[in-house]
Amino acid sequence: MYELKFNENECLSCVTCDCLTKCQYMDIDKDTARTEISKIINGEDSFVLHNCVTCYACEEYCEKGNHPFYLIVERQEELDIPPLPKPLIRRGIQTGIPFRGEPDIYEAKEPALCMGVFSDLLYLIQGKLFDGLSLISMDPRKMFHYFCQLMYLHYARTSVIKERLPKIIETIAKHNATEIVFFHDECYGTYASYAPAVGIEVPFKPVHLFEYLYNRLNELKDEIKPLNLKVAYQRPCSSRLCSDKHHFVSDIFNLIGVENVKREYVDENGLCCGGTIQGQRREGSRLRAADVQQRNIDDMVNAGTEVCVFNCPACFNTLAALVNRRGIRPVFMSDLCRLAIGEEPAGWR
Amino acid sequence: MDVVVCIKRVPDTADVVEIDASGNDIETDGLAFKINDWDEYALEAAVQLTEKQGGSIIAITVGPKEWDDVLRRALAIGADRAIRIDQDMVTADCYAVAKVLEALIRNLSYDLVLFGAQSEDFGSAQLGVMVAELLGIPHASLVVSLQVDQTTARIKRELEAGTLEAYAVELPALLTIQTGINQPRYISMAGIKRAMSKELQVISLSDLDLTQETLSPTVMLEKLELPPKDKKAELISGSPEESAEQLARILQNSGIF
Amino acid sequence: MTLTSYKYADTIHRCFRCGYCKFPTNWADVNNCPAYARFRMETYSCGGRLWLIRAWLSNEIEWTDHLAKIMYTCTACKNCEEKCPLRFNVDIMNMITAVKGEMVERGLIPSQVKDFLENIQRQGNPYGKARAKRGEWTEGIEIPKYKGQDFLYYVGCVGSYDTRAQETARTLGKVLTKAGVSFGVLGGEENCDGNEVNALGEETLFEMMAEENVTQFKELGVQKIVTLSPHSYNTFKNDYPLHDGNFEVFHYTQALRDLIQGERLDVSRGLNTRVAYHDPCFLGRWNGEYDAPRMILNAIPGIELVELEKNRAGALCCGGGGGNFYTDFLGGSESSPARIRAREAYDTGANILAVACPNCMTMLEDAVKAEGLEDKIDVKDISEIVVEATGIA
Amino acid sequence: MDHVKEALAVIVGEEHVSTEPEELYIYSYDLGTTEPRRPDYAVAPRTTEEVRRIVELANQEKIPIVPLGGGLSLAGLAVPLQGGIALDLKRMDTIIEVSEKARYAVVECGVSQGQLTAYLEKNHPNLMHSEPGAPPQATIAGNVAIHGQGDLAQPYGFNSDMVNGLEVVLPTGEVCKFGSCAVGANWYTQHPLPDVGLFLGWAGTTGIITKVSLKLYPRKKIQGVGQFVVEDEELIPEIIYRITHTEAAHDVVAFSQAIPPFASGLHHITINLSADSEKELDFKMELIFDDTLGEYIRSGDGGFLGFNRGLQRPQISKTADWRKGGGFEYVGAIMPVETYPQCYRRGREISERHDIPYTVLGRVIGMSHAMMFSWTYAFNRADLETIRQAREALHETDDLALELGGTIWKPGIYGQKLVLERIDPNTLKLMKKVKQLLDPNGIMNPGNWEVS
Repeated sequence: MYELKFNENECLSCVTCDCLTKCQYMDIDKDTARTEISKIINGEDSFVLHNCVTCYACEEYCEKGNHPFYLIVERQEELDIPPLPKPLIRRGIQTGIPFRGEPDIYEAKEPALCMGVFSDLLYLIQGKLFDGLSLISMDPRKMFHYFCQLMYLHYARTSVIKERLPKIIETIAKHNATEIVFFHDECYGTYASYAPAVGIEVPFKPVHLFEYLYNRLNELKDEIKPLNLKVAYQRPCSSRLCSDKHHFVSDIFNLIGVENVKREYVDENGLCCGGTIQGQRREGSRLRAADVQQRNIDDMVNAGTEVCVFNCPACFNTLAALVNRRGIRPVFMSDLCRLAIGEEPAGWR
Repeated sequence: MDVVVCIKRVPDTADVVEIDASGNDIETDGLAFKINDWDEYALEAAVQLTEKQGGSIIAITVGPKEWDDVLRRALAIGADRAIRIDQDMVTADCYAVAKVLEALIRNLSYDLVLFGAQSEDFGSAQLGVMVAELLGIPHASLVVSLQVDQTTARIKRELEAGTLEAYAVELPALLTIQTGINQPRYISMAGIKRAMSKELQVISLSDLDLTQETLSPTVMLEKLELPPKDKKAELISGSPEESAEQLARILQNSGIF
Repeated sequence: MTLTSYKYADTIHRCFRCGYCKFPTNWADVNNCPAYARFRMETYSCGGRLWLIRAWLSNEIEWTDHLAKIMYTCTACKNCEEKCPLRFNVDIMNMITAVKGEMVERGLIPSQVKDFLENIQRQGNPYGKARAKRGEWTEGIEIPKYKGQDFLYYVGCVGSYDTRAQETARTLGKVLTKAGVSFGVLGGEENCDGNEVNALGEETLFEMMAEENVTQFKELGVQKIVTLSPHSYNTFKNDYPLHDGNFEVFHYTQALRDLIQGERLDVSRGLNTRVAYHDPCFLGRWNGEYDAPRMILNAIPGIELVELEKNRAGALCCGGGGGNFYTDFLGGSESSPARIRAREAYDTGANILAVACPNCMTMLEDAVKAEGLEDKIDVKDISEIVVEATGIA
Repeated sequence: MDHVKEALAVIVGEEHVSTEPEELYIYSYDLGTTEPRRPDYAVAPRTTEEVRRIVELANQEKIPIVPLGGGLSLAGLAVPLQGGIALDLKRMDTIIEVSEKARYAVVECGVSQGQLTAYLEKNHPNLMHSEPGAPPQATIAGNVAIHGQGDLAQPYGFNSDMVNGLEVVLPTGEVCKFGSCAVGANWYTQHPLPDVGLFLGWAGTTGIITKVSLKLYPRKKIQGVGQFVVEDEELIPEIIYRITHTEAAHDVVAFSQAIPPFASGLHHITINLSADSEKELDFKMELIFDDTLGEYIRSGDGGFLGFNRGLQRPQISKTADWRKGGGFEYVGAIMPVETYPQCYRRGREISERHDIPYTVLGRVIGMSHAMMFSWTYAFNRADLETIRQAREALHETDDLALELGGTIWKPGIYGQKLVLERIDPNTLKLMKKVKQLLDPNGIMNPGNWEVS
């Protein structure tokens, strides 16, 4: 069985305890943090395990590159402290079961792009930016064969991830691409961060979509017309697993001439879209999610945001309509980039 | 049931007819050519017969190389083989053509010879009957209905005003087929392509022991004329009732009724 | 062909006959299938057709003229594909065309369709008019023959032969000239594009035509084509590449849009009137071009563009597609789609019903007359509206 | 041409009567598992007068008439079991009147659900009718003729409870009006005249409904669906009881199905809400999802899946295309809400026994007064064996519905038999008298609700 590589001593000797003290959803001082962390390490109950909104952020806060969030999730499962009600957990787990036949395996040319479970969004992958990419997981009926499973971190079910992930990796690997761009950065996080953390081997090199976009844009530099829009970026939980790639957001923004508005909930302080929180088991979760969304969007509005840029389709589903109602245009990053090179983005309504 | 069908190639004049320099033929430049309408009905009749009771169909024509296309079409419609007598006889008279056809048909095995009732271009409606006489077999013209058993053809001929005559004709016989006897089927381009592989035999007059003399016409075509244009069209105006009345008057005065 | 050898044997039974195929986008009625609108029997709906196809191919029913007619009343307007909620919807048109093809093969087609195809075979146009007269529409105006100009202006059969559509063809010629576009026409050397032949199921004939046209275009060095008819546009754009004919194809509304936006065509003279625009199926549903014509109309000062209740992907077909502008299976009734459309246009209060397709033009103009609306609403081609707005005499 | 066809052609016009094999083929089929049966004529009238004359003719000739609307009952109610005239009423599609202030619509019998919805959206944005889950070509009249229900069933009951008045052509050819319209007043109420409700639920065996006045209801600016999911079916009746107690919900539906996998073994409750303001919406959301359902969330037994604005228009159930089959039929039964757990468990057994992915759904009617519970069985149109399986499953389910103390909605022939076997003998006698009185020649949709 795969084991989480977590350096307990390094963690216990940590002076900052950023993982908990920086948490935006629990107000924890350094001392409390230290005691709670040691409880968690020793497999004892801790309020952190009950109140965690599973936003992934502590993976980024931890400067030692240790894996506090992965640990929290493992403990939640061991101690049976599910963050969500049982039916939602079962529903989630069943969602990942493929049921429309086997995927068709073909040789993918380099570079390849894998849609994961977002084959329905294939229409976003158009135009010069994606020219010559060979696509993996294009059929919505087969997409769960390419499901990175990492979603189950919200469900306190690392066991499910560990059980299913190797088969998924095997399927993707069958397409024989050595470098694969991942449409969703949760997939990227899975192969760049989680798999190594629990010792699952990944036979291909994952590439972050934004890194790919950034490089393509540079190749197409002459075609870029600065957009001069005021944008806010909705940072998804999964990007906390690859904070080393987060800089591409502002790099791209600079390249295409949009202004990343000055606001409170940005970068390290980015707020969760609320999608997971609203369904959590804890008292008042629905209202809590509503409050987080309210603060998040107020913050965008106050900063004069014209366009809210999304990375994660899940965030998009939860927030697009809400920001829209506040006069902000929701758009996927790739569509924003297409706009910058004079194309008519598919999702730009 | 073996059937011989004689067919002709005619211009599809659509809406343009001009007389050429010679004055006794029409300007054929830029015209499309096609199988004579009546002959298509004859072929369809032959195909329906052989589809029911087996047998073979031979399509024949007299004309130059370009006439192969109508034979190809005949093959596509369902003829088993085709024969072209390589001789341009556009200016010849029916009798001469009849002699040539007779010379060929005589040596073929057949129960039935079918012609179109007439040709679209000259429309003399003589050829079939002449060939029958030369072959010395019974014939009927303007046939609009046809059933055949081993020995006899039960046919209906068209008379004036839609009245019909029913005959039993002993086989072998020659019939000239009137339109309306059937609904000729559409021949797909694929069908026409497939027919390219069927046998199309080309023979010369000498193969039939005929000489050019045979062809010397007894009737000569002197001149073609377009209908004179000077008759002016009269436009009837007014309410439906009024104009109907005027029209009736005109028809009466002109003795049409 | 039997059901087992039918290409769609494993999907055609999946039609539930739920009836979505009959609806416009907003479900306002069940009349957006032109043939169903005309006859109002389930057999004429797309679902009815699919069930009948299956019944015929599995010998549950015999072929009859009526069956053939039911198939050929389909105008290939694609409303059914647009509305069908099931995954196989992308194949519906092909399912029907394949069966038309089988009927063509067996010679089991209605006489009107037979005439259409034989006329094409002989004279290269559905009307059976003389091939030699194809160029006559250019008489009386200055319009250059194509010899290596930037654009081949392809007119098509309706524009070349139909008296009313000829006017449109000439008008567009004037507009292109006025805008200084380098273009030429083929006149008498032009051949039918074959779009309808294909839709009627005469695949082999279509292939021959496509190959001949592609060869001709290449010999003349054609690279860009602007078409009068969306039908030509559709087949050049989507079918000809399969016959090694890769040209840059524009429908003329796309060309005019670019000319206006590029300020090469000055429509500032404007036109004070109220216009309703009818989406042609082969521009709209078949090729997703809904905006170019609207952009043109919106660019003309004074024009108030109103939408027909059924528009864009939900537009009602004029009933002329799939050869029906000639075979006329849907004509002769106040429930003929063209007449329904004419009434819908009148209801918008528009003075002009704008079309962008010669087939729609002839269908709808006749319909407007049949409805006795000729002095209430004019049917005009967008090129004719543009001419007025530019003030070309 | 046979003289009946001629006579029909005189009435409706040549083009609207057919004896061609193609029309007879299509009109012989229901979309479900019922064996096809050829009609002798397919006829599409345009007016009540034409319908009246057709009925007169049918009486003289003793020919059955089978009225057909959208043809979506799936239970074979419009299959001409004894041949005769398949009467396609969809040409009678005029929306005659909508009264904004008295909230009703008068429509001809061929008006489809989609047509009325679109018409109201365009012309009366503050009004809606109770639209069934059927595809939009289902007709208003067909739906009330079989006691259908729609997405306002929870607050307001069956669609046939929303009838304000009817125009009916009797089997003997007289045209009758019922409700306030009968005394020449507007079509605004069915009551208080002496009740002669002999047509609703009779599936066209007692006459042909040609006009319906249907009640309309307020349509609020914001519409949306919230979803709640539980694992234990035993909780459903109580949850539904509590939700209906709030009087804040529109449609309330609980479903469970084998495909797609996420839904398997779980019970999703969809709750339609509507509000005219954000304030009203927040209030209703809090009332239902926090105050009423909060305790299930805290105990971990129930989960809130979120709320989506906008209502999904009814779609043809994708069930139809599972196993790429293109077909399904369901038993719908009107059941006590507390039977939900057994309905689910027993229904699932039946499906699994016949090797069909299970699909069950309960739509609440009234304030938990009842639910329409449906057991759906997919089949492959191209595979007769799967059709046979589905038919078996359907029959077993008809038995089950009655066994569990429910009654079958729009039953097919098999279900009708079961009901008639159990029905109060005196009621049966009355039904027989009614049928004989109204339809002496037995021409109306014979084979259905036959009281022998």
